[in-house]
Amino acid sequence: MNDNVFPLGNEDLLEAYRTMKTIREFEERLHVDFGRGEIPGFVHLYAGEEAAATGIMMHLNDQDRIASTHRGHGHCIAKGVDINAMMAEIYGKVTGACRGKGGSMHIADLSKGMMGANGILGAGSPLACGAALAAKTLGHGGIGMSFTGDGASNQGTFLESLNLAAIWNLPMVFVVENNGYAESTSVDYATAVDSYADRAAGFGVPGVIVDGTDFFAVYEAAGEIIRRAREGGGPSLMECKMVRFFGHFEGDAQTYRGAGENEHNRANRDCLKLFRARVTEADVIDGGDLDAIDSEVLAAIEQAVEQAVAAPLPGAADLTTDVYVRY
Amino acid sequence: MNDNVFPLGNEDLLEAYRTMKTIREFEERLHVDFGRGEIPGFVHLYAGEEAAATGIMMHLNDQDRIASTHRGHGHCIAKGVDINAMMAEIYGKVTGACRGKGGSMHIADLSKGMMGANGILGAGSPLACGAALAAKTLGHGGIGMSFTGDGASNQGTFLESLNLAAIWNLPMVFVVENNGYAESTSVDYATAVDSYADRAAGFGVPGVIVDGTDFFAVYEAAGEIIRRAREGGGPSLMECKMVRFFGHFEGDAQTYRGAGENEHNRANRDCLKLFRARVTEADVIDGGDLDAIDSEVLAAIEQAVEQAVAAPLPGAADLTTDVYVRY
Amino acid sequence: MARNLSMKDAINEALDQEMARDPTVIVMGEDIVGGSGSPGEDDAWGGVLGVTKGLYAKHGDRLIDTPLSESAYIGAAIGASTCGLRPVAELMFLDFMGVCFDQIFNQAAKFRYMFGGKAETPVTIRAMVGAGFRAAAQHSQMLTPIVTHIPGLKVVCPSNAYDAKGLLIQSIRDNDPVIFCEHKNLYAHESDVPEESYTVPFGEANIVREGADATIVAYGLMVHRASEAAEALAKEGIQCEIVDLRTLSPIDIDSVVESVENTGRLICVDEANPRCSIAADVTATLSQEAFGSLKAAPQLVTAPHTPVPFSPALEDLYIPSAEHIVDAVRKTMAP
Amino acid sequence: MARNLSMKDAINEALDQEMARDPTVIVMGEDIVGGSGSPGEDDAWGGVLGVTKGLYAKHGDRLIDTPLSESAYIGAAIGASTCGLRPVAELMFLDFMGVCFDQIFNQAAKFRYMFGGKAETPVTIRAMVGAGFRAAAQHSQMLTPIVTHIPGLKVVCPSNAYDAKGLLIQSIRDNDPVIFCEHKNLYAHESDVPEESYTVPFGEANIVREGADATIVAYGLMVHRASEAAEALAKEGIQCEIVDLRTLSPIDIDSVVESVENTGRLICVDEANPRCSIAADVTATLSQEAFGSLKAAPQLVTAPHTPVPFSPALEDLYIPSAEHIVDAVRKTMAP
Ligand SMILES: Cc1ncc(C[n+]2csc(CCOP(=O)(O)OP(=O)(O)O)c2C)c(N)n1
Ligand SMILES: Cc1ncc(C[n+]2csc(CCOP(=O)(O)OP(=O)(O)O)c2C)c(N)n1
Ligand SMILES: [Mg+2]
Ligand SMILES: [Mg+2]
Repeated sequence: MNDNVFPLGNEDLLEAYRTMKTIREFEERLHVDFGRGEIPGFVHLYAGEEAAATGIMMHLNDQDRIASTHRGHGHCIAKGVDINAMMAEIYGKVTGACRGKGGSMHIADLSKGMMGANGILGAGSPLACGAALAAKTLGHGGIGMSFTGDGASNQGTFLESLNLAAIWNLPMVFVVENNGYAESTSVDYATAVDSYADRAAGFGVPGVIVDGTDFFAVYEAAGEIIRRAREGGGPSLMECKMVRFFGHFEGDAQTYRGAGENEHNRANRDCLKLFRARVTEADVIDGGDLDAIDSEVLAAIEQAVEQAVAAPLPGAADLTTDVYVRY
Repeated sequence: MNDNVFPLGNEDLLEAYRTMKTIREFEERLHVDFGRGEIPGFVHLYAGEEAAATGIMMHLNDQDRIASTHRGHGHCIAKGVDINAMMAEIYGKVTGACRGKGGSMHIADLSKGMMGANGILGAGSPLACGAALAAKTLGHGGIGMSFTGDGASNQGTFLESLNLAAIWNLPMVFVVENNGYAESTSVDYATAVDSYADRAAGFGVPGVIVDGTDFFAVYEAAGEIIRRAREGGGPSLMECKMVRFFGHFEGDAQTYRGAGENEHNRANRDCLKLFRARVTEADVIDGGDLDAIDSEVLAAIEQAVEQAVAAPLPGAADLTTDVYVRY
Repeated sequence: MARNLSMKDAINEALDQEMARDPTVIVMGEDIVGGSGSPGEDDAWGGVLGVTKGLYAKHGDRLIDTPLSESAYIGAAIGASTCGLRPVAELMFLDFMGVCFDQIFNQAAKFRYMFGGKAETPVTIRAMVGAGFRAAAQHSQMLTPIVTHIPGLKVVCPSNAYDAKGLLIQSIRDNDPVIFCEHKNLYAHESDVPEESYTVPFGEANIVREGADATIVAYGLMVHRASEAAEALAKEGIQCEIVDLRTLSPIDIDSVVESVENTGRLICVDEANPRCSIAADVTATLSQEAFGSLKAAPQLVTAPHTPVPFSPALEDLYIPSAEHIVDAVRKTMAP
Repeated sequence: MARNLSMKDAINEALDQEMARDPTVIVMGEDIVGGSGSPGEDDAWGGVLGVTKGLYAKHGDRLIDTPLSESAYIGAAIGASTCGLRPVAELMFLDFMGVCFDQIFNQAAKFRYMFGGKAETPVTIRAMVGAGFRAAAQHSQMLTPIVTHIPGLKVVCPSNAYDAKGLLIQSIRDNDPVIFCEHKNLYAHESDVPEESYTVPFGEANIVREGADATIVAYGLMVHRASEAAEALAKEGIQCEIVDLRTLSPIDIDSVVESVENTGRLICVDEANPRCSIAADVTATLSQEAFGSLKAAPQLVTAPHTPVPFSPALEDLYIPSAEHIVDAVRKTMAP
């Protein structure tokens, strides 16, 4: 093995790989189980985008709060939400992270700083600004972070939030996950500019663009803007150019894609493959260690599914609880 | 008299002056009458900002549609709405432009392309995009135009509209009337950037900044972007830096202003004085002709007030009409 | 000629026929064409559930994909409607109205009144409503009471394909703003639908079943639950009359009054949450207008005062069921 | 010690005392300090009608002026409330909720349920409501029915200074999201208000007048119209009981039922538009729950199904008056 030339130690590299792999296998498994009719509702898979959630979230702690999107599984896993609770939630079980009331689009775990996936596009940005405001007011050093897709970044809520974070100098990071599509609509149709980073500049928020399939690029760029936010340097925007491997939601025939697009992405823009190549070719991590993680992850996912399947459904008494703290 | 060195003929210059003066005297009179308790409700005066409405609207015809703001009297007058109908409306009379149902904040005259003043900040921008879309679809060569203040330009509706107009390449003009304040809040507090024109660029909408107290600067800049919009060149934003002479609304003690600020503005940034000086000093227009307009305008306003005061109030039968075309 | 058509296809046909008939009709929304700017097929989606599929091929640029900016494009549709177009804007899920509600309730709804009768706003806003799709709290609501509350709006919610086609054509031709609510769990529901164009007028309820013992008022999916309940009760000899409101604003209260004058019993069924609901609205109006005819306390059958839960196990309990309705009818029959 | 205080001052005092008591209480809104970034006085406005005047001097940076971006700052208040703060966000006029409604009804209202009971959202949204200010269609609405419809929200609307103070303190301490509605035409209304801090609990109506002949249910400004009406009717020997709901969600239906059990007559007064209104809600619930006690058809007294007109001549006709209420009571007394 060579000396570690990366900005993370070996253990962190393995941890990063484990997180990315967990997200990937979680999603691949959901894809299969959804296809079998075992999962109800709208399910949006994060596969292909793992490097972004992982590279960013490695800089965060439980005080830091993120507001996620409809495509939230990756953010949850990277932020430390228990995959058993997630899986049970997606299966609609009472043992789920939200006791079966939220489902895929609403997984939250405030104890981990995960403020919730969100079915309303762009809604998370103001909420995360609130987290940033709370962090600033309470002085605990945490930050707020919101995720929006290339589509959601055209929502007024997101755009207003850029301005709010700028003028209040909030410890806030806006992550734009640009996977090229909002449902079937191309980012080239929905915007007249090349970059969301430039757009942010018009609000006084500095922006940076990174290759979201490159874990290391994400990790380094995120580290800098998160540090700046933490130190009182104000908000930033980070646009991650990335690809999603599956359809918009499960069931999408993806006829809006170019021929061979998915195959090309899987072959050339797979963040996991790229990561593995980088760390093994540099001879820092042994491929066998990664293989071992692969098996562990698969086993963990299998267990999560088994537990979810076996878990009880919520019952009639659960229907009307949890509306208010007290009414 | 010298040769006319201006981009408008003498008649147009006199017309421009008449429009600006009509707005000014309309507002000065409302200020007095409001103070006397004769006018109900919220009244936002446009005095000080006349050069913007006038310099822009001289390029428009009745096919062109504008969506105005809460501070709409100037836009109305410059767009050709009858001042008698406006005054009666503000007095809440059945002879008013909206039969007394709208009041100052909702004056509209679709036959003149005036889509309405608006009590909701930023709401006009999407509506004007709709007018631009209609013009484009029907191919009649008209344009859509929205006005927003420096405050309202932080609303999501306005920001989303920039993007919409850009990607649909609409014949649309966004006018930002930057008078330095949103109610009592300074533009320096509410934004972290110097210019709304830069912000527009982040959406692919070219922007230009003009001195909104300089009729000629407004007239020329507006002419160019309106021509471009009409010819299919897409939307633009024009930011007019300007001053309002009165409080935010009538009754505002203006304690947020710096000492002597109003006096300074009246002395040095009065668009009417500046216009008069320009055209008389160039020896193109005779001061006496302007004086004559002054008297005519005052007489017209006096008449409008007299008619408004004498006009009948709406009655019980009017309360429930005009909700639907047919119900 | 009538064929069996799903509500989804009936809506598609209504749009198609109106676009063919009137060049000022345009249709816009997120992914209603689908694939705009993308390298793949034209018309790749035709709407998130395929309702507008195929229209782009026939009507081209009058179908417009929008960016993810409901305030901007719903507002643009409203603005355009005051300028000579008849836009049909799709708000995908009515649950999304929170990001563009101002354009709907302070702009479209109020123009005519605020401008003293001098504006017409012939815009139709199509949106999916209702639960049962396992789409959870933000994609499953029945927000009809909120839009019905607003003066200036018209609110439509068909229960079947025939009504959907006729009511949508009426909505498009109507000169007032219409919120057209499509229950996502009725898209597949089929009924006989004439090929030719026709309208179903607003403010005329449909008596979908006659009966002398109790009046059940419902709309949308609940009409079918009411029918199941009536079927079950008929076996016991209790004959229910079912009034399908079809439009919630205007509302055909006369038909309800007439029915209650015969039956003396009223059960209002609403998939919405209970507070200030359509069920409450109808019950209150009837209690005031037909008090003398009521032989028993009117009954409300609604969703509980909770958001829509995700888990199918809970969602099935959330949506008013035929059993709930049967119970409510029984209550009105108790001595 | 109690002093005579206006509702405006009572609200100011409630904010002041809660900010002094609890460092996690922050107050934000447009111009609630006023003059931010401006060359003039600090605290130049203290809110558009001066309700928060003077608080900045006492509590400094915990009062935060916002840009004109309701979605962003109302959303931020909501987000912050899940992170250890107790924000009070001012939405100036409730009519503006259209630009930020999603944050209120899909976010704040639903977190707790969607997250399986694992979130608390102790945010208070203060906003002006109601007509009579000659502020026209977009600044005068009584949108209480819309927020009351939404599960997960609490809705408060005080009719006097005493209740305003106690209910606002309760709202701030409450762990659920509260929409606190301040009738702009009651700001100047005075009543006895204790200096010390106190709470008025939610879900407890106030019987502001006792009477055996008819029950008038009202809230906000309408409580005063109801009192005028009751005064007039008392002269004819008709004794009305007036139930001031104080909070619309939760709602104290038990008190209304109890009252109607005594009087047998119900008149619901609501400044809101009629469809799916609070008046309809209460009438429907009572018709179901207390049908046997009703001696006459319940009566609804509401604004008409129109936007709020500008002209004072029309606005005065729009707002339910004491005469309307008297007429409605008379209808319930007719043989
Ligand atoms: C306010 C709102 N509008 C529309 C939708 C429907 N919708 C869900 S996902 C989606 C596309 C999102 O695209 P993007 O933001 O790029 O995220 P991605 O799905 O690519 O991760 C749309 C239009 C929604 N959920 N919320
Ligand atoms: C959506 C909305 N938020 C807030 C208000 C209250 N309000 C009315 S005017 C105003 C300030 C407007 O400032 P600006 O846009 O700069 O226009 P100006 O008054 O300076 O012309 C505010 C906050 C409103 N009418 N609508
Ligand atoms: Mg995307
Ligand atoms: Mg301004």
